Amino acid sequence: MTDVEHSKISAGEGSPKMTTRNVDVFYGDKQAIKDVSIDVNMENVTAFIGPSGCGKSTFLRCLNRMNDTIPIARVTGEITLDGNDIYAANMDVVQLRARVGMVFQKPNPFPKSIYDNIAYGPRIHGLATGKEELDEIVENSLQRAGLWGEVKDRLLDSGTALSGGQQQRLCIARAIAVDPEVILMDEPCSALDPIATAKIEELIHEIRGKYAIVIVTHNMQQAARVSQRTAFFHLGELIEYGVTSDIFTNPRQEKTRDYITGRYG
Amino acid sequence: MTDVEHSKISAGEGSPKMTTRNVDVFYGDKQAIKDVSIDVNMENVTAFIGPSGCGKSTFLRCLNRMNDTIPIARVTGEITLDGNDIYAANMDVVQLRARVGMVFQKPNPFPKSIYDNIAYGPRIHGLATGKEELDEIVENSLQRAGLWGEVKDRLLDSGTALSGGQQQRLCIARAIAVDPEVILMDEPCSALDPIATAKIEELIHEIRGKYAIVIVTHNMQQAARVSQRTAFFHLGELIEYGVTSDIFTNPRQEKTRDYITGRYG
Amino acid sequence: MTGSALFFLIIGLGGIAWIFGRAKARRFAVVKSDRSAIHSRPNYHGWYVALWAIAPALVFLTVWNFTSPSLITDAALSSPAAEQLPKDSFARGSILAEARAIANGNQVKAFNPLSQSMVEPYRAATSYYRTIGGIAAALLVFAFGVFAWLRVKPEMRARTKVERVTMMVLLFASLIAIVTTVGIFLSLIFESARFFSMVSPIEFLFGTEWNPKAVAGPRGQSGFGAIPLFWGTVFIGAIIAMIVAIPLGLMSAIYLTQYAHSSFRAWMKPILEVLAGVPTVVYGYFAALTVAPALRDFAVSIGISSASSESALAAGVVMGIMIIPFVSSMADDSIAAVPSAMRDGSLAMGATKSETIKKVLIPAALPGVVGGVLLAVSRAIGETMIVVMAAGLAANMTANPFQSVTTVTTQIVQLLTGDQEFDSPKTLAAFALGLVLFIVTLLLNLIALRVVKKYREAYE
Amino acid sequence: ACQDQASGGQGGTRSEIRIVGSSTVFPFAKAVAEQFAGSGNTSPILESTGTGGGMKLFCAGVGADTPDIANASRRMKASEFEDCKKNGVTDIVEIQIGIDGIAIAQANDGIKFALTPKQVYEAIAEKPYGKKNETKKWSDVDSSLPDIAISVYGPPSTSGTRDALTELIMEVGCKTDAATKALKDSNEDEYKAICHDVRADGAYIDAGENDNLIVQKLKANPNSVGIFGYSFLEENTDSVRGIAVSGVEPTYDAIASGSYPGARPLYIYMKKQHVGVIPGLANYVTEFVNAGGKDGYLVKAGLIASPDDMRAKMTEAAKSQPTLTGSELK
Amino acid sequence: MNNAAQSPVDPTPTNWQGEAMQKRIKKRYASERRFKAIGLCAIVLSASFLAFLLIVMVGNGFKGFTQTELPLEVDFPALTGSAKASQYEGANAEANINSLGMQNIIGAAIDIEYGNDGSRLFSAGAWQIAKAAVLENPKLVEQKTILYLPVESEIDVAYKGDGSDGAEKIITQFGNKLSTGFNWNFLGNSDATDPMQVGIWGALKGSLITMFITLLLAFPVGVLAALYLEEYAPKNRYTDLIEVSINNLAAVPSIIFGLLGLAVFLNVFGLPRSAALVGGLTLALMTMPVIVISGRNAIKAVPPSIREAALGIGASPMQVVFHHVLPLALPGILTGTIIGMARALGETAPLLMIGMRAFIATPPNGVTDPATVLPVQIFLWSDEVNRGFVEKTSAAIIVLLLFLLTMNAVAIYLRNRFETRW
Ligand SMILES: Nc1ncnc2c1ncn2[C@@H]1O[C@H](COP(=O)(O)OP(=O)(O)OP(=O)(O)O)[C@@H](O)[C@H]1O
Ligand SMILES: Nc1ncnc2c1ncn2[C@@H]1O[C@H](COP(=O)(O)OP(=O)(O)OP(=O)(O)O)[C@@H](O)[C@H]1O
Ligand SMILES: [Mg+2]
Ligand SMILES: [Mg+2]
Ligand SMILES: O=P([O-])([O-])[O-]
Repeated sequence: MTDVEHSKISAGEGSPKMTTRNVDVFYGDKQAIKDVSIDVNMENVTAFIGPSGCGKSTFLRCLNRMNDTIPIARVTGEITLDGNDIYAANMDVVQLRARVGMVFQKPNPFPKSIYDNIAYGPRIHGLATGKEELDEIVENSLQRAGLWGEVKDRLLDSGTALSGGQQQRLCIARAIAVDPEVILMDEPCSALDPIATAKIEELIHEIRGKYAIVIVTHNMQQAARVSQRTAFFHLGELIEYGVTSDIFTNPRQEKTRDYITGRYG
Repeated sequence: MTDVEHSKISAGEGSPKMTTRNVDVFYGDKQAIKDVSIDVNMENVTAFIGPSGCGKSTFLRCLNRMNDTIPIARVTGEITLDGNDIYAANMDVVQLRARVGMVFQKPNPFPKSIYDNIAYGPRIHGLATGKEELDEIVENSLQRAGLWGEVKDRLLDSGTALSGGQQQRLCIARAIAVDPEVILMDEPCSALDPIATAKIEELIHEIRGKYAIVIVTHNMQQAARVSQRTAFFHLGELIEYGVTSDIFTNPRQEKTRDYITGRYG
Repeated sequence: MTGSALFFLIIGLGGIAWIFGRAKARRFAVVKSDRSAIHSRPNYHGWYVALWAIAPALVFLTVWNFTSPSLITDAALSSPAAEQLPKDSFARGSILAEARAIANGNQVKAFNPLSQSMVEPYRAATSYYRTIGGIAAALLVFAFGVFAWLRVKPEMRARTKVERVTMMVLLFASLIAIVTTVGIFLSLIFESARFFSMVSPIEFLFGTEWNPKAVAGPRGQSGFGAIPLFWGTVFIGAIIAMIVAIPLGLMSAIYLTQYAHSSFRAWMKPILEVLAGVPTVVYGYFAALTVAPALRDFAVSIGISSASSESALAAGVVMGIMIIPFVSSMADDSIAAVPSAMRDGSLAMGATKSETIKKVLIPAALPGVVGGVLLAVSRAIGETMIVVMAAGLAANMTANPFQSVTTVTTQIVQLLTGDQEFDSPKTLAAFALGLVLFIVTLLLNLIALRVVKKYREAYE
Repeated sequence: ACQDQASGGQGGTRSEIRIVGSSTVFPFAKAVAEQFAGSGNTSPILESTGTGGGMKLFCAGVGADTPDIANASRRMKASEFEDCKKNGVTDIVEIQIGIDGIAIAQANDGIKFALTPKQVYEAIAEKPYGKKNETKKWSDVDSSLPDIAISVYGPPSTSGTRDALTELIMEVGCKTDAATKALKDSNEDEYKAICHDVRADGAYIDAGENDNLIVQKLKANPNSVGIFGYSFLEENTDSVRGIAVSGVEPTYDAIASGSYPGARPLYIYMKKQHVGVIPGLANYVTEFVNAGGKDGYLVKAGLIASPDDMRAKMTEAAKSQPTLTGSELK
Repeated sequence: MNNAAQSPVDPTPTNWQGEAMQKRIKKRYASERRFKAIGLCAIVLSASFLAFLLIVMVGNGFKGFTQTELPLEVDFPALTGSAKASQYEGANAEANINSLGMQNIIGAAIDIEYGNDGSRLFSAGAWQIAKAAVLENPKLVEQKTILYLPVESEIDVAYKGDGSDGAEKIITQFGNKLSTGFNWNFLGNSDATDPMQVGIWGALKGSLITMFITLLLAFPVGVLAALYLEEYAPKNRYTDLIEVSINNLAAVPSIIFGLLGLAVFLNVFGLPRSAALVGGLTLALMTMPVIVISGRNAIKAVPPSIREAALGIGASPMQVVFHHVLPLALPGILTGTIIGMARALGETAPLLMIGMRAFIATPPNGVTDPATVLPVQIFLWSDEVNRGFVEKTSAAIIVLLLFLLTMNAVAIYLRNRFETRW
């Protein structure tokens, strides 16, 4: 590993919550991610940016093994959570996904009541021992997602009846409810209007103290606003990874600069 | 009609091949084109530009009555070809479309052989009296579309087996084969890569002497490169119509300027 | 000239008309190379002339086919040979028919000697009228053909006209569906109305005693209470069959779509589809020959002595098997229609596959599945052969699956095979049952289609 | 000439014989038809519609679209003859082809028992002696009978076998009650309702015009009892056996001698107006009569040959084709 | 709200490694495996039903294609009074043979070889085999020949391994003489009373004629209607009505079509009972909506860009349809047609309603001849009591299934072969 490359891996201080080393991802014969190594730290928001199709989502989904659901996807390299290889044979995917939560591009609440949406995770993982405890978890999660005030009187309405931005916050609340350690967000605002986007960004800002957050975004302003660290991908390769302000003001790589200044993409 | 408006109709000299006066188009209750009057001249390439959804395609499809195929579409106003109202009761649509050919955004060759693709139009219109004559038309059209060299040895291969750029040129050749007077192109390059795009632009350049060509494009550079006249649409209205170089260097309307300089769209 | 020969003559002449029309159009097509001057391709002019030439002649042919035989018969009867014919109308008719058959060359030898004497008059009359018919048809073709040919002009819109005729043919074809529906409805309504004029609808729909009698005697009509039939139909088709088909079909669909390896799926799906392709008479035979005795023996061995060989269970189980692929393909579609984001969302929460399926996919797909099940029920209650062969004839009202019940379709078959008297309520009862069946399946379908459609829209 | 158009001048003729009627006669007719077709004739078309249904079709008129022959497991009724006459079927030839007994039978592996007409009547009548039928098991009818549910598969009301059942068995049982018997003169309708109506609560199952089906059902349900023509019993001795009625087993000799209570003659009715029009019609009838002889193949198939004098008469009738006058029917 | 005191979750982060949690996860995985196993069971169960059904049918039916035979020496010259072979050639052969009285000849030959009781051994129609043999080779009548004739049905069943005591006895008596031969009768004959004489040819021919009529009517009408509805029909109340009618017709129970056929074709139009014509008409009405629906789907699958392309160079809407849309949709339409026809071929109930269940001993020769079809024949035989019919029924089922599976296979092949995604 060259010096430059090494510098990419870990951007700034903080204990690495997740590490990836030399990760390659193939869809069938096609390589979508090439030799990516990155560290994700606690209490930090890491942003993945890059042109469409560069592999941001693919890489993000490696972190909680959601790629397992795509039969042709194949992941090599090493990815650890708290030092344990998440692709190891003895790693339990169900637990892993509870610990590494995920929020998707399009809000995808279950067609159930708001309450049941939030309670879904705690129920399947048995995180609450009784009705009260569950109620508490639900209220707590909704509160943290900043949705409590808006929905507390209609917890039994269907989650799909909410507005897009509310749905996305519901999905975040749902992810929070299982008490994860890492939260992955794949373009969480791209389906939302600016006001809803602002709310989500604010939310990310508020909760980041407790989790390691990774967010994929197309919107460079958003990356600059919410993240402390930014990784720039291009054609499946990690071009640059570093403290967000450095990347945006003083990128080391020409490609990064071109992208950030809108030369292409 | 005010002076400014009048100036819009006919951009520059040349005999008007097609004229449109006060054309409105409705989709059901929704008005997609508002009071547009334009002249299209022979031996000219006219470009329609404007933000997405502004009605460029809608207006283009009025010119050969392709809008007839949409049940809810309704066209009012006057459109003439060589002085004859094409919406008149005695106008035969089939003949009109033979005279006003069309090339679509997505290349759409028939799933037949290359030869049959080209020969289809001449056959249904009875343009050839024998096999030789038909062969000649096919070769001629392919040659004009700059495709002959590439396909002359595989005329019996399926048209769908060609590359995207070749397919689009095939479609242009197919349109040429019925010996039209006007050729309408709706974003003919938007599905193509830059090299194929360059070929098509070159082709337009070569054939324009024989036809009146109208091209819709999103790409302002393309409009600037291939057209002699440019019409700028916005929200269904014709904002400005004039000689291309004027429009791009010295637009009269503020909206046009904003659009051209990338202020919006 | 026989009817078919005449038909081919007309078609042949039509072909010639086509050539002439086309040739004329071609001439000016070549002369006037200016495209806007000639409206249609020569081919269309050909078709135009040919249609004009053929259509009136074909109408004539149809009429002639109905009228000419009687003209021929009249002519033959006026011959002297006809005087020896017996007066008895059937014998007479039969001799004439035979003579006609021999004259037309459809029969070689006369069974009745008298026929032979009539052959000659017949032959003469036939050839006379055939000649007339042939000439008339040819004249018609010629007259209309020439008329149309004269109208072939460069500006004539032959294509438009020909296409209008084609369009009418297409429209006519699609109207047949309506005609059939109306036909079904009217024939059911008509015969049912006759039935209900003899038997009160209240008694029919709510009576519990089914023992249809043929004669409308002075003792009044009893025994037309169809409730036991409705119960049997529901018991077999909507209860037992569904108890078999829903779990098996649903679980098969789930396994195939969510778990199975693609190659396993590629093999298994067609195999399941074969279950749907096996004719119902085969299922019926299988039920009656194999399943029913086995179930009866089983029931007797566990001490249900009243078990009948034509148990509701046998028919229901086999019907359920038949319905499995139906349910599974409907479930398959519904589950596939659930956006994958739903599945991903659940998996990303750390749910296992089965938890995702049970708690997210199935609830989300439920309307679709329910719609599919309704369609399956409508199929099951309309199914005939399995119940005819394996369900009973006794109109019992029992919930014991080992006893025999009878169904609507079984009784329809029972009432309409063998003797049919269309003035007896017994025969007409079949139509009343058919009407009920028609309405119920129609409603089920309408509801199911609506449910499924709504559901599809919810995720679009 | 008009009349020729209307009555088949165009409808024409047909070359095959059409036969409808009794399901009891059906297998014999089938055998004869097969034989008939095997010796170079066109194969007749047979449909088993039950005697009553067959008569309806037969009497619908003269012509190619009506049957030539109606099989019957009872004699034609006067009312049916009138119906025929009304529709122009005036010349009907009656042929008795043999004798049949209505057999009451059960599966070989069922509990064996014997019955009397009275017991049968009480078990299957709708209102035995005017009271609602409450019996559920044979033992309810008579304690000497086995303790099994009453489940009787029998012919439907259009069938000749059913007529024989009501006349030869049920009515006999019904008349054992003096009060009911007296009713015959005072209130015939009521009498008929009491003596002829069969219960509809599921104990008596109308099995349609298909005696094979009844045999199959008996095989499958050893506790059921079936009622059908003797020939079906004879043909299926490996699976079903007859139940003695009034102590007489349904056997060939018992039925032929008349000692079995359920014996009745079988007939075929031919339209004389179709003879000479439909090829081979007379030959078919002759074949039928011959086949019903003591050593004919129909006897092997379970038919009971008529007494010799009757057979001689029928051989003659097949030749001379005397027509019914109607006075001999009732 | 971040007050830790009020949140039970916050203070103690979930202990994923804890024993309770591990146990819970084990349980969840067990339930996962159970669920998957249940799914697999459902499939295996469904498939094994099919396998079981096929095995039962083939196991029973396969015997139906064979028959048990006994040799019979026939001394034709002696029994016929030296008939001449030349009489049985040419045009009058059939009539002359009938006058020969083959039944009596064979009867006599049986009496000679097997005693007076011998005729019990042979199928009643055995003489027909002899007749056919002579028709084929008239020389036989001038010589002494050994014919292999089918035995009586009970003996046949017993010889195949499922007989009554009486028949078993005969088998032990003649065991060494009995042999098994292919039952050509079964493929060439029609219905009969004797299971040894029955054949499926009559029913098969009836099926073929009926299907031909069905196809002739349903296919063009279905395709044209599909074209109209998909390509031309304006969206209005009337076309909605057509659409609803078609969808509902496709779901109407088949027996209702039988009622329609009975009420309309037989009672109103007075078409002949039991005829293939009426059967074909009835099934055509039933099949047409299937063809319309699959046809519409196939037509819908043709991408609009093809239509636009053709319209764009001046093809008329009619030309667009007949030059482009129809050819491209044809494989899909054919697939749907075959599936619809397969359904019609297996259909029984509506045909019972229109009298196609008569006993018909000769194959139909035209559309108005009385006929029966394979599934109805199966139904009729299944009602027969004689045990010899069990194997015949199953054998007929095998033939029917062979036809249906072939049709389905062709449909699947077509679907895969021409499945084009644009
Ligand atoms: N399921 C899949 N099967 C095959 N190839 C895939 C699949 N998903 C993604 N790819 C390919 O992998 C590459 C990376 O895709 P990915 O979705 O990760 O890009 P991305 O950076 O997230 O793009 P976007 O910004 O559009 O979401 C792309 O070329 C894409 O076509
Ligand atoms: N078939 C249709 N039915 C109803 N509305 C339509 C239809 N086609 C287009 N429209 C509407 O008409 C307006 C103009 O559409 P049009 O396709 O002409 O725009 P455009 O300028 O070509 O856009 P683009 O650059 O995206 O092709 C849009 O608002 C569009 O939504
Ligand atoms: Mg457009
Ligand atoms: Mg059916
Ligand atoms: O069919 P039957 O003989 O009982 O009339």
